[in-house]
Amino acid sequence: MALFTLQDISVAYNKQNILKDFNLEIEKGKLVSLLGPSGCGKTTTLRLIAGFLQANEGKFLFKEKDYTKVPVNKRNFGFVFQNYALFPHLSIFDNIAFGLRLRKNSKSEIEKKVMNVLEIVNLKGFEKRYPQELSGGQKQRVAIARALVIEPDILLFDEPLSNLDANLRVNMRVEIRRIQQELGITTVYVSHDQEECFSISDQVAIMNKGIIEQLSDPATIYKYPETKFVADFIGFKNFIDFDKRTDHDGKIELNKSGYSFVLHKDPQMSNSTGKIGAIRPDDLLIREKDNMGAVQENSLPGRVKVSTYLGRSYQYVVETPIGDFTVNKEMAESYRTGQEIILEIPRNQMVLVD
Amino acid sequence: MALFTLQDISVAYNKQNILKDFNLEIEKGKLVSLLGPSGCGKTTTLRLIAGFLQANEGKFLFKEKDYTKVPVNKRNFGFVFQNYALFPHLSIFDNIAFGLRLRKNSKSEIEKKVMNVLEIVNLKGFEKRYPQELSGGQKQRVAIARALVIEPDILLFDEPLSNLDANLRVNMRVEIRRIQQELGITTVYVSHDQEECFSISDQVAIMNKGIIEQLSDPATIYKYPETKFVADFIGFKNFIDFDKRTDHDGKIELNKSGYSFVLHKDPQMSNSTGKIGAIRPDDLLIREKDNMGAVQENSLPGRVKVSTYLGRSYQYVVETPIGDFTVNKEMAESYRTGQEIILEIPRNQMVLVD
Amino acid sequence: ACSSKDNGKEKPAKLVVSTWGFADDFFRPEVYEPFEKKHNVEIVVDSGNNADRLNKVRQANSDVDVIYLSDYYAQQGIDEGLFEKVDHSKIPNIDNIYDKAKAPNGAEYGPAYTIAQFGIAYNPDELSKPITSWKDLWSKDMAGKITIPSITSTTGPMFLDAASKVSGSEEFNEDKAFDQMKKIMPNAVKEYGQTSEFVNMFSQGEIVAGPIMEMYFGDLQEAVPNAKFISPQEGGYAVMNTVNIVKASDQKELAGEFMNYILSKEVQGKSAKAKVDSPVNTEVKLSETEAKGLTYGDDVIDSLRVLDMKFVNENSKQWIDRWNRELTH
Amino acid sequence: MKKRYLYLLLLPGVLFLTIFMIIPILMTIGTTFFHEGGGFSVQGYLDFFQDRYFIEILLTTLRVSLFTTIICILLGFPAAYYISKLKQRKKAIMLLLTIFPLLTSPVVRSFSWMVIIGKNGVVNKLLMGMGLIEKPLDILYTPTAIIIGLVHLFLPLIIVTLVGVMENIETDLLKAAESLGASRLAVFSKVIIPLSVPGLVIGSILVFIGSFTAYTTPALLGGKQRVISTFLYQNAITLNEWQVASIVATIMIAVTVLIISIMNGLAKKLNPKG
Amino acid sequence: MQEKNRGLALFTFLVFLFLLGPLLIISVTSFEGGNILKFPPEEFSFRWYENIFNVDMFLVAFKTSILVSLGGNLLALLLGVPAAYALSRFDFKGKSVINAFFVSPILIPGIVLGFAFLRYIVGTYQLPIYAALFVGHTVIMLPFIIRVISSSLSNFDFSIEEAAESLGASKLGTFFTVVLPNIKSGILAAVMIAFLESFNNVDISVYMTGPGVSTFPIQMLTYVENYFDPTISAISVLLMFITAFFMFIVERLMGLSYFTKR
Ligand SMILES: Nc1ncnc2c1ncn2[C@@H]1O[C@H](COP(=O)(O)OP(=O)(O)OP(=O)(O)O)[C@@H](O)[C@H]1O
Ligand SMILES: Nc1ncnc2c1ncn2[C@@H]1O[C@H](COP(=O)(O)OP(=O)(O)OP(=O)(O)O)[C@@H](O)[C@H]1O
Ligand SMILES: NCCCCNCCCN
Ligand SMILES: [Mg+2]
Ligand SMILES: [Mg+2]
Repeated sequence: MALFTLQDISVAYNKQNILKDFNLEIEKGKLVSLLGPSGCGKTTTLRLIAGFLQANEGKFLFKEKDYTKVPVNKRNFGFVFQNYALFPHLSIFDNIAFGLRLRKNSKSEIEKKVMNVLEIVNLKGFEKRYPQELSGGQKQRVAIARALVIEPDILLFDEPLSNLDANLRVNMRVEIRRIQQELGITTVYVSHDQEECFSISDQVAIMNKGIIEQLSDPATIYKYPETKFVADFIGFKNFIDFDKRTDHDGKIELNKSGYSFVLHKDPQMSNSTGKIGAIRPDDLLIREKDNMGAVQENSLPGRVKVSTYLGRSYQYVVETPIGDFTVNKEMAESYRTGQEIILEIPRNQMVLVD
Repeated sequence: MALFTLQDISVAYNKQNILKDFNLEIEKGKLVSLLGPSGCGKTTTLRLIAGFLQANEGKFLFKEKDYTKVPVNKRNFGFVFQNYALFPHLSIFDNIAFGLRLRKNSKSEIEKKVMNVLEIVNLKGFEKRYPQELSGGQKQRVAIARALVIEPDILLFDEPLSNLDANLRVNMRVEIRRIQQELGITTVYVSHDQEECFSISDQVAIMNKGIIEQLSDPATIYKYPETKFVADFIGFKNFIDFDKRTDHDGKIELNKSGYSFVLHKDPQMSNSTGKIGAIRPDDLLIREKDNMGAVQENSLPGRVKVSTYLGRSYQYVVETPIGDFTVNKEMAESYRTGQEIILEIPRNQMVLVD
Repeated sequence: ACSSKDNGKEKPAKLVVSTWGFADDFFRPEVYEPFEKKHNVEIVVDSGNNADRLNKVRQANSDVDVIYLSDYYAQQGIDEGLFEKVDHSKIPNIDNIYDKAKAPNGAEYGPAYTIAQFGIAYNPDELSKPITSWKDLWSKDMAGKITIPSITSTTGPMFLDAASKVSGSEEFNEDKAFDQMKKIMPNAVKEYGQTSEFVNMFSQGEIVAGPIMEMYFGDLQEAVPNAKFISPQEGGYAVMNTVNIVKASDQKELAGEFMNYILSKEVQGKSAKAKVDSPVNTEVKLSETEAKGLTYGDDVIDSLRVLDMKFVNENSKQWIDRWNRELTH
Repeated sequence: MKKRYLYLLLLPGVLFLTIFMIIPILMTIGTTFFHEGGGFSVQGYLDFFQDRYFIEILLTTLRVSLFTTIICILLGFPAAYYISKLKQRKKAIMLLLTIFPLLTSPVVRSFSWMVIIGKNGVVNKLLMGMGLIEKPLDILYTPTAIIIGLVHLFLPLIIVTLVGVMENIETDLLKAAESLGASRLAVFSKVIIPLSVPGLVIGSILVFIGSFTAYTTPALLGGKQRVISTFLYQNAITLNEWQVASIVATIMIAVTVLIISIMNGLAKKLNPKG
Repeated sequence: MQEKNRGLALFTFLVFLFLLGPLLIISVTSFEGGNILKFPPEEFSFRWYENIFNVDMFLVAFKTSILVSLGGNLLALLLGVPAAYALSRFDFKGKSVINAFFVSPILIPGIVLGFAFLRYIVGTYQLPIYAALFVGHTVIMLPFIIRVISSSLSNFDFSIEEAAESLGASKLGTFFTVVLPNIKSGILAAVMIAFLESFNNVDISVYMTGPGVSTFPIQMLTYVENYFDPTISAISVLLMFITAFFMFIVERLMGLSYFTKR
């Protein structure tokens, strides 16, 4: 049963629709991420749930009660702001204790809880400082601590880790997830970091221009994007707009400009009727041109146009008769710009989207 | 020749040293990233270069001239702020045009340049809005545009992309790099995103508690971290504090609690004398336990303790006789929690650090 | 007050007159301009209340030549040696004014150019019987219905003297006066510092009676047409406004001329007819309507009591102190 | 560098005030510590503090000023907050309306209060008309009337000052507080008030000092009750007793300094970073 | 405004009723036909408005007051804005002392301040009366300018100042282009309060007026000491109109938003 529901919500600023007919249902104890391009309405959705914003249309239900007009402070939802919004006049301790004091916790309880959460966000020893005396990442952690400590019914995170380094980010997200699960706090999480979203979430909603394009568990989204937008967004950088699609038993045959490709027909993909093929740079195979005249099945001749170092791997832009492809390849073998190569699309790595 | 140099810089807040004997030299046209944990002094370094902050000790040289006391506005350095710092009373257009107007550009020139940079940051059509009417990511892009448009001598970026989604992030970083290289603008770039730093930089400086632990080109840092801190920071999550190290011709033998390991001796690694082994989760190999009694060379028996889905791969925490290891493995085969497995450290993937 | 002689061309001399700023629209055309023409002098006015203007003269850096003050403040200036002695023989018009007006602060100093009566005004519609005496203000019926002048205002000491009278003492008796004052305090809603307060309170019905100068009675009638002004049977008081020449003046001759001029029948008549000031020049004759609202006629003037300002000035500090301590709680 | 700017910015003001105010005032106050003969003495002050009458009017004045200040804050703060949240145009109009009363002469203003709270005033007529009271209430010519008049006089000051401060409070901070469970009242008391402290302090100081030294309003609306400025005025203007006046003034200054430091102390508690 | 603010709106309305109600009464009394300030009025006329212009000293004093209040305001801004800025922007030793120093003119009872001015500025320094008036008014305006502006700077985000500097704006340029526009209403508040403080001032002006030089409120006081007619009501109404008209002009030229932060 859904803990809360956004029903046919529309929100507009200056008559411009930001969210339209927006629907979202979240079950108790789940963590749902909102993922989408800048300006697509993620923050707006969070603010709506928090009650900072009134929808022009639609309803917000919480525990099946109409919460549309319940004031913010009656909601007991924690919010972690994109720009921290720490109280400049309060010390770190008092910032975090703010909600507890309003809840009339005893002094010793407050002390204990604040210290505990400071430990979690790795800021022990900072309690006497003021927000102005912290670095960006430190502020962000205080903002998280402040929302966590009140053990809210719903936790709303707006890019809570955007200013942290990779290590801290991983630690923090593990902590957030742990606390969230331990306390069973239903959570909506906005982040632009896909790995973060995937690793932390029970469900991921991919948003685009004020609507949810796909809402599924991370593995499904990762593997089976349903639209071109979603595919593109989660890293299927290469698209082939096939001329023809022929469904066979267990496999699909696809054609483009005389080249033909074969795909495994995955049971989960069976609904898809699209004929745009999408594949990740990591999943494309690249190999030196073998001097055979003909190109094998699912393969294309190509030439390295650009090569970029990415740390873990090299990224190549490869020119082929049916368009440019981006390919990532672990460092070991490196190709020169201009080099002729063969590009292969593995049978089970391409998805078809609308 | 260095375009600018930080010489023996010390900075302190309330008598607490933030930077100490800090040295950094950057060549003209280069892009150098500062990478380091939250609170290590990255922003402080940028502010120092920009001139917002006066060092307690040390010198700042620009084009070999002492710039230590040159006022901010005489420096012609662009700064992209971590918290954007947009002018709330000016429209987006005027925010971006601000620097151009000071440079007495003609009206038509300003119009052209602003529109051009708006195009680059993907915000055409927003020029009449005010900062309060933008999403976090949109604000961030305006901040970037504002700094770029004046074609500064040095560009200073403080986590300029932290609030953008992955796609936009990649696009923006490519744009930043392109403009930076086209115009030959020397750039210092702070980000907590390693991939971003590695892909965009000529050199990466890894900072820790106010000092630079290692400054090299991205590939070197990636492959040959020199200290345990750097190794840990860039993803060598697994450390083995070996009991014994024996250097042979072309290889190194290492022992820990009765298990022995052999490493290729890489020429670039020859200076290292450390006996802490470091290896990335991605580089560890994991396989089902073959029912052979003895364990092979460079291998360890282990048991899956935790398993996490990461989108692209699964992450396992593996318990072994010499400690826990974190291992990433592409999805294909997945191991159950509790399963007995074999862990292998490939000969050429481990580095030795101090 | 110095005549400036720049530009070669001789500019008219300047005479600075310090006055209340009352009826400027009358004085300028009717009084100052004729004098200016006749003596080729420019009259510059410094306006303000008695205390403020006197203070500026005290600080000795004002250009004032002639100063109008009530007798109470004039006495202070005299005691502090701020004013020039006046040779009455050089002011021939002095001979034509009431004796009372000739030397309110002693024969060596400036005369009063006008005398006003301090009496009682009341609203008969709100009272069961008419007021005839200072004593009536002490009546129980008056509880919370009157105002009295503040001790620091010009008429304050006069009212204190009236209290002494009411107490039954023939001569002024300070202790009795204050005891009597204590008895009137329940009747007074407040003390007034400016006559405008009296007028406002009266017209809004906050008070129904109180001691006030006759020259303001016309204003009271505007608000309360049935209002009555009476000279109390014990006698009203003479409020005298004086002119003096400032010691630091460098235009003493001209100042003397001016003093004589404003006592002239011509000027006195004009200001009486304009109902600006009651005349002191006995040659001025007024019809009954012309005299209405003015303090006019030998009988009236004779009946008025005059306080010895020297005595007042010597005691005012103590009176104010006692007033504050004994009456204002 | 920073130092140089600092001096450059502060120096003109400091010099100006020193020459045209501090020196004249110090010389004036200085005279209160000397006998007529010339020796140093604090006798003048001792006399004052042994005088029950003086202490009493000092306390009365303090009471009136404190009440005025508190009422101004209670009325002005919420109103300022409301105004600061309005859209630009409405806000500008409200600010304008706020300052209008300051343009009226104190004399007419007190006349209008007489019309409102006087014996035959609007309030009494209304209350008697409704049968709530039999006899008119005595408000005019009491300390209450002084307070009403002073509040009317100084409320605009505090509103205008507070709006200036409140405008710069980020709205996200208020939202953050709400999301942590703060009611409107709690947001008000725990976030808005502390962040408005700088404006509140200066506003209260202006009101307090204004009330403490006010002359015309107590003189016109108050009854027989003396306030300290009446006392000062009598000595200075009527009696030309500048020595006494300067002593009273010095005491008034000392009292205000004391009150201000208490207020500043309270402010530090509310917002240590203000 | 949302409904939750209704209580606050009502409260504000009542506060404004309190502030403006008396003004209504004053306005009504100004049209009284008789010679006495009265409420409720009995006849209707404009004669007291005409009267204002017939009284010479009002016109002269009004000009003096405007000149002194505006000029003094300008000087106070020149001296005070830099100081206010320094006091909010920088932390330095002795800041609280300097703060106290700048408010000191309002700590001193006006009569005493005026007297001290008369003795030393007019007396010892021998400044002409006009100049003394000007200086004295600047002194009393300065604390308002400094304190009101620095309190409005207290929540100011100074990082935008750094942004402007990094874009090439000089310190002064930064101040004018990014600081000032964001504290406009604070400045406006300061200017208004200071102006009114000076324009309405009696205690100080009373000592610093002399032959031919007087200020408007002094003339008004002088007037009410001698007349009881509604002229000052009419003056008050007229002043309000002048203010409203001035604001209207500004609104026409630059929009009312000129007075507030965006
Ligand atoms: N005004 C201040 N007073 C005291 N300490 C400060 C102040 N500003 C920064 N610090 C401290 O200085 C250290 C370095 O801060 P800096 O902002 O340079 O960190 P950073 O590397 O940019 O971190 P992040 O990635 O979190 O932004 C931090 O520990 C911070 O707490
Ligand atoms: N006050 C406002 N007035 C007008 N438009 C606004 C306002 N606030 C937000 N918007 C617009 O609404 C859209 C959605 O904004 P929102 O903040 O929800 O985006 P977001 O998904 O959180 O983006 P980001 O990842 O960049 O933070 C954006 O296009 C933004 O420009
Ligand atoms: N704050 C002092 C106001 C001075 C007003 N003068 C009143 C004159 C009374 N005679
Ligand atoms: Mg957002
Ligand atoms: Mg930082």
